[in-house]
Amino acid sequence: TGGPSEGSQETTATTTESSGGEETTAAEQTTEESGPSAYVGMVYALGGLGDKSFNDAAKRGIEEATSEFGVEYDEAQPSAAEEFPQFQRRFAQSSNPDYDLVSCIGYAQKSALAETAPNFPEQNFMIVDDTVDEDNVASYLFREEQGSFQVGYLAGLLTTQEFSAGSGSTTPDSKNVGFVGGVDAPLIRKFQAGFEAGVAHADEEITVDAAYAGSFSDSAKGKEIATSMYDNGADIVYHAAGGTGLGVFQAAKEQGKFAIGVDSDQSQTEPNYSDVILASMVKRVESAVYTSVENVVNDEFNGGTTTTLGLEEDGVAAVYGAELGSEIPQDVKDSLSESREAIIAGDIEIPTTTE
Amino acid sequence: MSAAENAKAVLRRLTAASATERILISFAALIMAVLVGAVIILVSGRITTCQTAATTLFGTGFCYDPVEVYLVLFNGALGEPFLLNDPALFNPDWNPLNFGFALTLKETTLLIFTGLSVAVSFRAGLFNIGTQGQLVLGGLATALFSFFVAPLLPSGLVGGLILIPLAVVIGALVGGLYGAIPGALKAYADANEVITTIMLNFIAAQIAFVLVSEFFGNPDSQVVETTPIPDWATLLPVAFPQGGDFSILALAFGLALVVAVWFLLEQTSFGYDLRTSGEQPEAAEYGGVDAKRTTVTSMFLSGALGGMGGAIWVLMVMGKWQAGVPALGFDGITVSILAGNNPFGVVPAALLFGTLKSGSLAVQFGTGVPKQLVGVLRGLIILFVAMPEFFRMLGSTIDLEPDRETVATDGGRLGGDDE
Amino acid sequence: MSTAVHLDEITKRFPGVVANDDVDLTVERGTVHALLGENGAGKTTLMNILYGLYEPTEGTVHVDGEPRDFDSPADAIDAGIGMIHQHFMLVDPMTVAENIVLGNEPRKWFGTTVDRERARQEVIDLSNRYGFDVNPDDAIEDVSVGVQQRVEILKALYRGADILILDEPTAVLTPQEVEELFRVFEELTAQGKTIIFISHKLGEAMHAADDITVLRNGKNVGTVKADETSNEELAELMVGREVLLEPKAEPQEPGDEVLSVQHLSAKDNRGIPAVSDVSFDIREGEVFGIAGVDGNGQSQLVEAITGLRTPTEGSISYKGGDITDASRRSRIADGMAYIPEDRHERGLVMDFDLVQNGILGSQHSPTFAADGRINWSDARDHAERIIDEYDVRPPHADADAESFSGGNQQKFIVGREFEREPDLVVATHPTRGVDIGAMEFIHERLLTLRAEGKAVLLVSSKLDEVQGLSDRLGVMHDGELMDIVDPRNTTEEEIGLLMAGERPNAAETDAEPPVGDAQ
Amino acid sequence: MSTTTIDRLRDTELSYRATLAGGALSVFLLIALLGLAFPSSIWGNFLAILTSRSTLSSALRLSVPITFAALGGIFSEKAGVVNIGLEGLLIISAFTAVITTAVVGPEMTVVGLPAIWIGFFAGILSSVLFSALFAVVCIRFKADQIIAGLAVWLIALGLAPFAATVYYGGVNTDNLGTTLGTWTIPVLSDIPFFGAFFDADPAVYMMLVAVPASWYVLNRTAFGRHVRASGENPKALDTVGVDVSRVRYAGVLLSGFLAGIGGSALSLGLGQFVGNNQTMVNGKGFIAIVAYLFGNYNPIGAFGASFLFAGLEAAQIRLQQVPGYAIPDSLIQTIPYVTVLVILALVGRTRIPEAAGEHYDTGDDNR
Ligand SMILES: Nc1ncnc2c1ncn2[C@@H]1O[C@H](COP(=O)(O)OP(=O)(O)OP(=O)(O)O)[C@@H](O)[C@H]1O
Ligand SMILES: Nc1ncnc2c1ncn2[C@@H]1O[C@H](COP(=O)(O)OP(=O)(O)OP(=O)(O)O)[C@@H](O)[C@H]1O
Ligand SMILES: [Mg+2]
Ligand SMILES: [Mg+2]
Repeated sequence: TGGPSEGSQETTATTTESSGGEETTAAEQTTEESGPSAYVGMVYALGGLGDKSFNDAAKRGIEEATSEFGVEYDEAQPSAAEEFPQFQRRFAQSSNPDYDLVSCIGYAQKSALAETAPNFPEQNFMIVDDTVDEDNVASYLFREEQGSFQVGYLAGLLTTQEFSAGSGSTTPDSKNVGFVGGVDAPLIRKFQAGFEAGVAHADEEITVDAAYAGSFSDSAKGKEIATSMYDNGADIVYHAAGGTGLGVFQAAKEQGKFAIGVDSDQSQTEPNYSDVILASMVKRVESAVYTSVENVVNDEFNGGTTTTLGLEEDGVAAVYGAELGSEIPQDVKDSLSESREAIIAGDIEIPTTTE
Repeated sequence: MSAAENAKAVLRRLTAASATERILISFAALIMAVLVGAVIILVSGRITTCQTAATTLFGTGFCYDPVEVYLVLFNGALGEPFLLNDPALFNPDWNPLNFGFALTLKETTLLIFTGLSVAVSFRAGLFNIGTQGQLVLGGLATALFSFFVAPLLPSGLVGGLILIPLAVVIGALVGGLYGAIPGALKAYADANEVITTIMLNFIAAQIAFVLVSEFFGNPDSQVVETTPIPDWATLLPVAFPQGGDFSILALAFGLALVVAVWFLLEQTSFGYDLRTSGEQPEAAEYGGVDAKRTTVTSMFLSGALGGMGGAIWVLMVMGKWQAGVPALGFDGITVSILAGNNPFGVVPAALLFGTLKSGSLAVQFGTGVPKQLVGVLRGLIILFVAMPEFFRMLGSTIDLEPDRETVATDGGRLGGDDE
Repeated sequence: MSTAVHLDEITKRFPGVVANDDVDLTVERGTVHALLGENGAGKTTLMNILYGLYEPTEGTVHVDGEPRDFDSPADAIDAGIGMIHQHFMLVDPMTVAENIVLGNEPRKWFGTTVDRERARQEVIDLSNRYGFDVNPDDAIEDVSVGVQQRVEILKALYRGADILILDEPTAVLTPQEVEELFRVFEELTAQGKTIIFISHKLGEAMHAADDITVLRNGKNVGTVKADETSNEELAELMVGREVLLEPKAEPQEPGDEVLSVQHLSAKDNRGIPAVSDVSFDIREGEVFGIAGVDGNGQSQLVEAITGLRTPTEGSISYKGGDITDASRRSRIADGMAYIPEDRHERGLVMDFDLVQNGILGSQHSPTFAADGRINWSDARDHAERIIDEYDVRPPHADADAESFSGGNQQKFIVGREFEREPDLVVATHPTRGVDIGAMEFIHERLLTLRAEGKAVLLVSSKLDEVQGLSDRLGVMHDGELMDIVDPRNTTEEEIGLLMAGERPNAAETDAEPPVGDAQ
Repeated sequence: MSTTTIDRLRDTELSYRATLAGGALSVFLLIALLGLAFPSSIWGNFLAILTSRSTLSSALRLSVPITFAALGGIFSEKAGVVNIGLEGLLIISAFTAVITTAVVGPEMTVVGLPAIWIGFFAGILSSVLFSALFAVVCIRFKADQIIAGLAVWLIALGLAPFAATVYYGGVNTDNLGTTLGTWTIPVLSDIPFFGAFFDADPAVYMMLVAVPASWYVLNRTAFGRHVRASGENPKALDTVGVDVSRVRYAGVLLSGFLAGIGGSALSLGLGQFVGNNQTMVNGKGFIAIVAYLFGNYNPIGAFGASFLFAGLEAAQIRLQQVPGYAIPDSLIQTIPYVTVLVILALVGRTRIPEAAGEHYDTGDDNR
């Protein structure tokens, strides 16, 4: 039952979720008397909304800002790299409304933004996952290797012991875990490197099977890869593959093994799989988005700076699964707390590239 | 035959003339596609949800208004010359050299190259699905060549004048050679070019990816891309706004190529050979055409045009090669089909699809209708273009059929087959 | 005797053409009835109407005295009519038995499955009953035309046909096969079947038919008893004037050697040897004829000579130079004209107009294309000249080749090739499917070229044609040149035997293996 | 022509199959030999991958959509209609299957049928409807089949992500949280290696039934004969009183039906439709065309070819995980395509049905 819902004024102007559908330009169609505190243009990464990790996290950020500061936003989901500059530019040059901030989600927008930003010196931009050296761009980076180390350590500790929870269980005699990457890019290698280091921190003998799907949206491939890893004796697979990762959860569920989510707390964004998601390496893209909007609203836009968010800033973290977290043995959790402190203290060196 | 009969015959031949008919059918196809598209817009306007109805028909509210969608599409592609919700109608700030229009012309320019590439092979009877792969590798060659040679040349206009033409030639050469592979496989191993070109598209994408990610990548980038070419060695926008990625020079070059390809096909012996082997390979061989060589040459030519498309994409749009090359080669197939494989037809066909593509972003922004709508429209246009019979039937019910005179039984027929 | 078929005032109009104009036709049961007429006279159309493929614009079809209204061939089949088309309607990759039962397959297992054993058996029974020699398991593409024709007849009989229509059944057969076919006719009529066959050959009609009906311009111009008429009467009925029936080449002294073929062998498209060790030569002012049943290597021989096929062995020299490996293009440039056997496939580009078709083969010649650019106005003049001189109708150079009738297409090809001012003309089946008027014209032109001192290689399956026009005549069988004879002093029967692979001097041919089922 | 001619023809046909089968077998033997000789080398790994049950079951799973689309393509093209739109049929059925399940509610059952199976049949239905459109356009309106097929592909490629965006706000659908699951046959599934055949997706079983069934229909039933005749010489069929258009419609609809199974199985095996770029179908329809040409229009051959591609893909995924193995993944991903090219270059053309791609007209415009 779609169509227009005239007269039902209880739906606030900025509520974009309604019965089964989303209206992408709701913000534009209803202008409230008071007017919003700011307009934000969101340009998402390839893979689009609905990945239940990266892009959806960014969307959560802007929604939080919306309810907190009364900003309004429009969004664009590019389907190819060539569309990045076009969307960035559309937001930047628009005068109706005049956007106060354009958020560029994902490293793939870097080169486009490096061209767009100098052309619109009056426009504020922010980018997540890479840096653009312009006065009107605020860059946000994450220490993914730190969070990945944590979930790697968790996986390493659990794979060698008898553990079963929800729909999954480990096979303590096989000493391997898996890593599924989206596209083989330096950023994703960073996840892999951190993960491998964390696993090794638990037990040097555990091997990590690693493979790349070549895409952030090929969940069928993700499922095949993860299945092959589980078949090979892995009992926990960590993915840094956006939408591709959904296939990893699927495989885990079918095989009765565990998976570790990424970017968002995926035991919550993917409740169907909360019985196999041990933990997630959250990367608080939402806080990057939220903070940047907050800065704009407060006239404190930090253009030209780079903000790096790690474990210490709570920009990345290993969060336990909503359903399985309580079953993870306390000593394992204690070990993770220790390693977290050690990383923050600089006692553990984590590589950012695989050799 | 009396004079009157003669005149009648000429008229009849004119109405049956394939060029006129083609244009009529293309227009009719466009209109039909727009109508069906409108229905789809209305239906999806009932599925989605919104606060206020965009339009109301038969007492039912719809979230999307098809008329508005098409107006916004067209308006957006031209860079908003009209103020749709304003009685003033014309936008006083409108400048023809604007971003939206640049986007349209950028797409048009690229599609001219790939459309020509496909048209040449189709005219030679070769179903070249491989323009995409030829474009990918041609573009990569251009990007690498420019990057490595640029430091050896004086920067600035002089360097650009030397480097850009050379880079385009390199792109053409690589695209041509890659196109010649399925040509040779067809000629000498009798391998179906539809299969081989599909396979070679996959292979080209992967090889280019590996080359760039393993050897020639930009070390400063997370993305699989080459290091950017210096600005002086790219096709910079002359009058159009920076960032619209459109260079009038590239369009002029494309149009010149249209004339050149037309001349080659229609006016030269080689073109005759090519068309003959396309229409009827047996007859071509009979007429002294070396079918194998013509197959390889035509595929080379087609690949070279595709490669040039890649070169222009690199030099005009990206300034580097980047993984995830847009599907310009596949779009070239639709352009060529709409153009009836005629080089001159490629220009309006490319303009149409260019308009659709650039307008699609405006549609998404202005109306909330997902931009994938344009993909549907494109398919519908091709579908209707494929069935001229449908329009003939429509036409004959409103009696557009020329009345035929009765001739003696051995008088043959006029006006070509009516298939 | 009762009437099997009566066509009553049949008229059939196509857009722009009246193919049949108020035609009456009566065929008695148990007789053989021949339909004669020029190309486009409406014979095929009339029979298609009887077979339910076309609906008559006006008029009624009566079968066994009853008016019938056929909506489709299925209705005609139900009424006991079977038709064997000019172009066989067989599915090449399927077997003989599969083709015969197509559409009426015997079934088993509740109709789900074709009962192949029963189908085979029924086919064997049927062919035994009529004394046909076919192997049910051969694929159609592997058997000779003669066998294919028998399969077509069996197909009709399998469906219970009482009335058989055959469209130009003898066009592709050897004299022996033709005899065999007529023997089958007798067998069939003896069993009460009725036969209607279409022909261009007067002699055949008089020999095999009881009655003969002649169509001209879509009208029935007369039905005569076969034993009460003459060649001359029939020819005049067909054309509406007197015609020269037998071409005659007056003896003439040949000049220098133009073409010499030595020990030539070649394979066909499937890689099977098709020409073996053929040698002959042709001189200026000489017509060298090649007779033989289609498919005995003539096509491959001609293709090797004209540069469309690479010989496996042997050599070809032309005007004193070796051209064995020369390209097709260079041979054309060197004055070799070629009327191909298949005008639809090779001779014309069907979607090109006559202006473009007029320069096929000359597209690189300096006459039409200096510096690689084609001079289209010269090309147009050229096409119009051919149209004019060779009486191509209608005279529209801008019309697509496809829109012309077969005969007019052929005239255009002949014109184009003769106008090359060739030194050698290779003409294969130059009059196939062409009506008597056009045939006469083409023969005349060939003889004019000969008189001008050109060399002519003439390949035809029409014996009277090659016999009448040639100065010397080679007969081919199974890829071999059986013999070269003097056509003026050799009888049709002797040539027929050579065509069938039998050398008059048996002692020499003992080594030859039996010919298998080619005949 | 003599009987030896026939033998030679059979020989060429045989040699085609023999080359394919022999080639595949000798490559396998070579790997086995090298693998056994140097078990710790890459060849050893390779052999282990090829002989693992995991690879086999993965290959079976991956071959499902390709095989079904290829079977569909065979019926259509054998009947004389070249269906280059298989890719589009896969896309539309994959999408419809998921969205229908979602609308019904993944946990619901309707008259005893779980929602996912309703989605499965809805997917098939959508593909059949699309192919009906294609059939009408090609048969009734005499459209150029290649162009119409491209149009079907383009329309589906636009429509599925479009509808997903309208409904979900993004080109991907939400995850259903449920899949077709696996059917395990007790005892048999415990057999080493080959047990993979008895512990598989329902769609794998369907495929194992559909392949021989298709072969049977084509070669042993009257309908199959009519299909073949309609593609080789429609006039021959018409003149014996069989309606060519009916046969062609049937062939095309059947291709829609089969491709629909493939598409539904693809998306429901995952519980989601992915609409990015080329969508989750990502060229499988085109690979299917290659597969049936490769298999020479024989359903079993087409399955063999699909299985080969799927097997190479499955092996590729596993090869990536072999540590210390330097060849880039993207290069490994080209293996299936390069293989096809090489084999095509060696064995050349397959015989396309004579009348495929041509319209059939009874010749009389009065009817
Ligand atoms: N389907 C058709 N549509 C239009 N005109 C046709 C059609 N079939 C035949 N004709 C025309 O009808 C006339 C009679 O053709 P038909 O094929 O019956 O001649 P025919 O006597 O069999 O000639 P031939 O000896 O060449 O076989 C010709 O002028 C032909 O152009
Ligand atoms: N659809 C049609 N409309 C009009 N005329 C047609 C049609 N189909 C065939 N004809 C005409 O019917 C005649 C016979 O056609 P057919 O295809 O049998 O040619 P052919 O057998 O090569 O010619 P010929 O019988 O002269 O050797 C030709 O004159 C052709 O122009
Ligand atoms: Mg006829
Ligand atoms: Mg004829």
